[in-house]
Amino acid sequence: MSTTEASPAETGRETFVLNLGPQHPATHGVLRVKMTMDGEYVVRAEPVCGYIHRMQEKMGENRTYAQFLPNTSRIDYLSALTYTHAFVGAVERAAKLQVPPRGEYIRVITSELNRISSHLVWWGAFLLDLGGFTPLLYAFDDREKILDLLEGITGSRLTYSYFRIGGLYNDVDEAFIKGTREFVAQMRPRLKMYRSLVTENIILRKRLIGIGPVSAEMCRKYGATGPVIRGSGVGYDVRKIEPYSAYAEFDFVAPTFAEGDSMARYLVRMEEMAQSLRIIEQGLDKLPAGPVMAEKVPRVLKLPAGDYCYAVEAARGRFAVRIVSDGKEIPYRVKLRSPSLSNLSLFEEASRGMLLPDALALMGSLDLVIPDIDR
Amino acid sequence: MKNGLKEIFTGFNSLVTGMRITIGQFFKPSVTTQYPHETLPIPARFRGHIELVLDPETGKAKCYACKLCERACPSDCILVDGAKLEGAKKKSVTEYRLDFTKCSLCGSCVEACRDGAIRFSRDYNLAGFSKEEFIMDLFAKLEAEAQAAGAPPAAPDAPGKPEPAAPAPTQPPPPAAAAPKPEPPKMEPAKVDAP
Amino acid sequence: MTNLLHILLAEPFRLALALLLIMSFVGVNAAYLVWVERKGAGRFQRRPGPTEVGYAGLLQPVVDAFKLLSKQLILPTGVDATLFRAAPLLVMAPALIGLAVVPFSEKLLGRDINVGLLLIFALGSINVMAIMLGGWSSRNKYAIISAARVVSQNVAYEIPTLLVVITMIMVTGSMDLNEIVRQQAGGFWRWNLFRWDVNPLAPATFLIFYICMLAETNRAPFDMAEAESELVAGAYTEYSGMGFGVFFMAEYTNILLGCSVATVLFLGGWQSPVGILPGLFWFLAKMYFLIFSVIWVRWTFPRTQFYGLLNLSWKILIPVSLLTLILTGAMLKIFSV
Amino acid sequence: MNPNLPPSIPFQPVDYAAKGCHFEAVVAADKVVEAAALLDGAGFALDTITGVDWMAAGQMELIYDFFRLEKALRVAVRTRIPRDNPEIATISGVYPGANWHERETHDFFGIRFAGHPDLTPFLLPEDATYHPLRKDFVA
Repeated sequence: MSTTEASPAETGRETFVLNLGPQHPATHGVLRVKMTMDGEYVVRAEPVCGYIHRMQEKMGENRTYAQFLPNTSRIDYLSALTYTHAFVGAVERAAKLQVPPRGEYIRVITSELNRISSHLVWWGAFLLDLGGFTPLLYAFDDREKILDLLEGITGSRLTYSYFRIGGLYNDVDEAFIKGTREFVAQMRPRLKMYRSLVTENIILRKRLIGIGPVSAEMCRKYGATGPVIRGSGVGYDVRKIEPYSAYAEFDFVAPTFAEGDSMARYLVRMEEMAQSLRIIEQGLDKLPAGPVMAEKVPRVLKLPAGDYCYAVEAARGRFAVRIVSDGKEIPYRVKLRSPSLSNLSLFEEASRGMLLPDALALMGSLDLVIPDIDR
Repeated sequence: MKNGLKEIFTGFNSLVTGMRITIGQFFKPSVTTQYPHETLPIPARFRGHIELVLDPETGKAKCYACKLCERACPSDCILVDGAKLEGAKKKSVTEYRLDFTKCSLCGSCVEACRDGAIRFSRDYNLAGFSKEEFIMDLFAKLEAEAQAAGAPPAAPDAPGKPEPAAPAPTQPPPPAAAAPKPEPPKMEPAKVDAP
Repeated sequence: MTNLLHILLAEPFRLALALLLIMSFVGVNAAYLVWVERKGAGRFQRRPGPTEVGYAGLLQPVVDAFKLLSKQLILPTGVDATLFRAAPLLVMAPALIGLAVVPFSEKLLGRDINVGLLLIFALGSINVMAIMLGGWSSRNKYAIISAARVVSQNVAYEIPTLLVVITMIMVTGSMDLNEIVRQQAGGFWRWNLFRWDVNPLAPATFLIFYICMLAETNRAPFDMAEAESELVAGAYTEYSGMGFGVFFMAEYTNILLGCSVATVLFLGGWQSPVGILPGLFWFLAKMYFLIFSVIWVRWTFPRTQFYGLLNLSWKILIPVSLLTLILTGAMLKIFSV
Repeated sequence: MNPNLPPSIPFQPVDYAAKGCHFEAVVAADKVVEAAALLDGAGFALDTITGVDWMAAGQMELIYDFFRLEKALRVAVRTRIPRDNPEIATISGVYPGANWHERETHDFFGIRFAGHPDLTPFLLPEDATYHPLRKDFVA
């Protein structure tokens, strides 16, 4: 924090403040980073958040559980389904609702599709940070296929609101299943292509290997999760550690790389896409028949007083919802624990002393979604 | 030294591979759709803004102003009013306003509706010059549609008659060129008693 | 009539005419290279690129030029007005002068001087200083960082470029561009690119020259100076309208010049590899192929870090180019004496 | 009692399936830093800090969530402080990641974290003087 900041008087060097954002190409949204620079070296980088704060938690206290549901798609708009999953999971846990297996399987399949689409956006945007424009459009081409699939079943391309308390908005159709199988078949060679085009590229490797090291200990202290901590050698994945929904029935690995540098985080996400494809394939193979909605979901839902947590592995890490209920129709308190906030909070410490382009590469490798931080 | 040379070789090779991939893509057809010259099909479950459904038997709105949608709406953007007409068993809708400026297209209203009296429209080219244009009088719109469709008489011979005004949500969309979007009806700013 | 032509083709009219032609060529060229770049980028990214203005967007450069011309030239508060205004001109001028000595065909060249190569590389460095001035005078932090980067980048590529050029001068024994081209007559195996007999590492020499040219023209993957994801637009951040437009034109003109020099030095200039079609055609074909490859490179790779370029330069390019220099010297000594 | 938990904190098991948490401890407000330090020593990561305004009881509740990285073990440390003078010691010295969570809680509830390095508004506008998640907050 401020104590470690080297003052110009100590070093005999003059610093200046460089404002990155709130409107800056590297911040992907309205994040502002107040950078104290010594030439191109970052002396201190202080993220300033809140530019698109919407007080989602207060909105949660003003509407019924079902009415809050659309909001959950709008926190991290890139992995909307996983966020909805956490919220409906918490409510179902409190209301003791049992989602039918088909519903859970479809939740897993769509969440994983969503994870791939989120990682694709990250991949493209990250490469954009690093000055490569073309991968972004290749990624969007593939993501478009996912959005088409999800739009086909949910009716929306980004803010899906597909999960319902007790199940799903509606069942998937044959077109979705067929389309998803086709997508999985198409995506595998694309991932290979991405690897030869970008991952193995010497320029990219030189820019990422050894840059922005984040230790496992730092992740723990800051509560960083998701690909950030898995890139630091800790295999923490909510899907594995606290299996929710139907994840326990799937065979996949949570890819872990020990280096802790930007390349490790990059590789984690690339490998995760391949793993998500595996999960989707298994899900489609094993998709049980039956209803997608739990029976006897009360029209007016009142949760018993108490507090209930539910955590999921969103594309950016652990997303947890804590609902405090006082037995009424509307929640007393909804706490949203966003992964991006914790992941970004280590940026100040991790970026100290880095060169500006490397610091931006580090920031890109954290995969920030600003609405998720600001909520 | 050996490692350095190896790195130079693999590095150079990776660059050549990259360029081979992009030139491969160069000669493939483009994947984009040239909107607005061409449009993509709208999926059957597309969630647009809502609209009232015409009852083909009566030529009137199916909605009987039960206000379930109004209550389900998380953003308070629906205003429904109804009155009991003489001799009718149920109420019928007399006013249905959607404040689209607040609507988040979540679809809770359609889900709440028990009788399929509202559905998602297939309008997506929504643009306007003022906020008031987006306070939609859906009831007036439905009346206008019914008028345009020639105010169908309560046709006894029409069990299989296709819906005249708008395609049913499950049908594929009309070809883009064939159906220029009708001018949205002029609407007065609604007196929505929003908080 | 012939008298008039003689007068017109005599100095200094010839030079004035040449500059006029070059300026119009460069203007049109820059405008349409933007179009090619956008179309090319589109194709690399599987999209059509500009399509709306004119057939296949062919009028897009015209519209863009009008837009840039109609914009206000904003002079931000606190800038050094003289330097700020001079920078775009200083960027543009050396490239234009350099093109005056480039032989587009055997006869079609502004001025046939015997130190053409020296002229181009002597003036080439001005363009770096001009970008630095632009960035420095802008009174903008991004621009100043960019100005510093341009200079540090210069340290990286200038030395290998000159080493390579010296090698080529040793191979050809001339600094006259037209003479260099004349020596490469008689089929593509006679190009300097394939002169194994005097320079066993000739293709590597070409590659080094190509990489340095990319760095010199601030093109991706060496566009750290304008690094749009870090420095917004680098040294050009504060420029508006045609001030920005001139920087843009200068970038393309520099690419044009760089590719021309590469064509002359390595690819036999206007010499036809197969003996048909006029020299001008072959020169332009080779040059535009090189320009296309520059675009191709840009839309394939991410940006390097500036220490990446310095590492590349000092650890690979300079040793290799020194090696070629020594090898070439030795070969010349052994075989041609 | 779970052997992974520091014994000096009064942890009670919670039904995970029903609540989503394994252990919970209610501690006095002045014991929170100590509890955080013990949990830090035991290898827990900080999840989040949740404030709850119990207006009727005249109290503010703070829930500190922690989790283990290598196995399913989530614990919560709860404490209550008076609503009219909400002040508690910061744990940002133990967990630097708590810095932002505490700033956020300060924004929303007006809880002062004594010893916090920088309690300026985090998500709210920089001149904000209101605390929107207090139950008596009127927009």
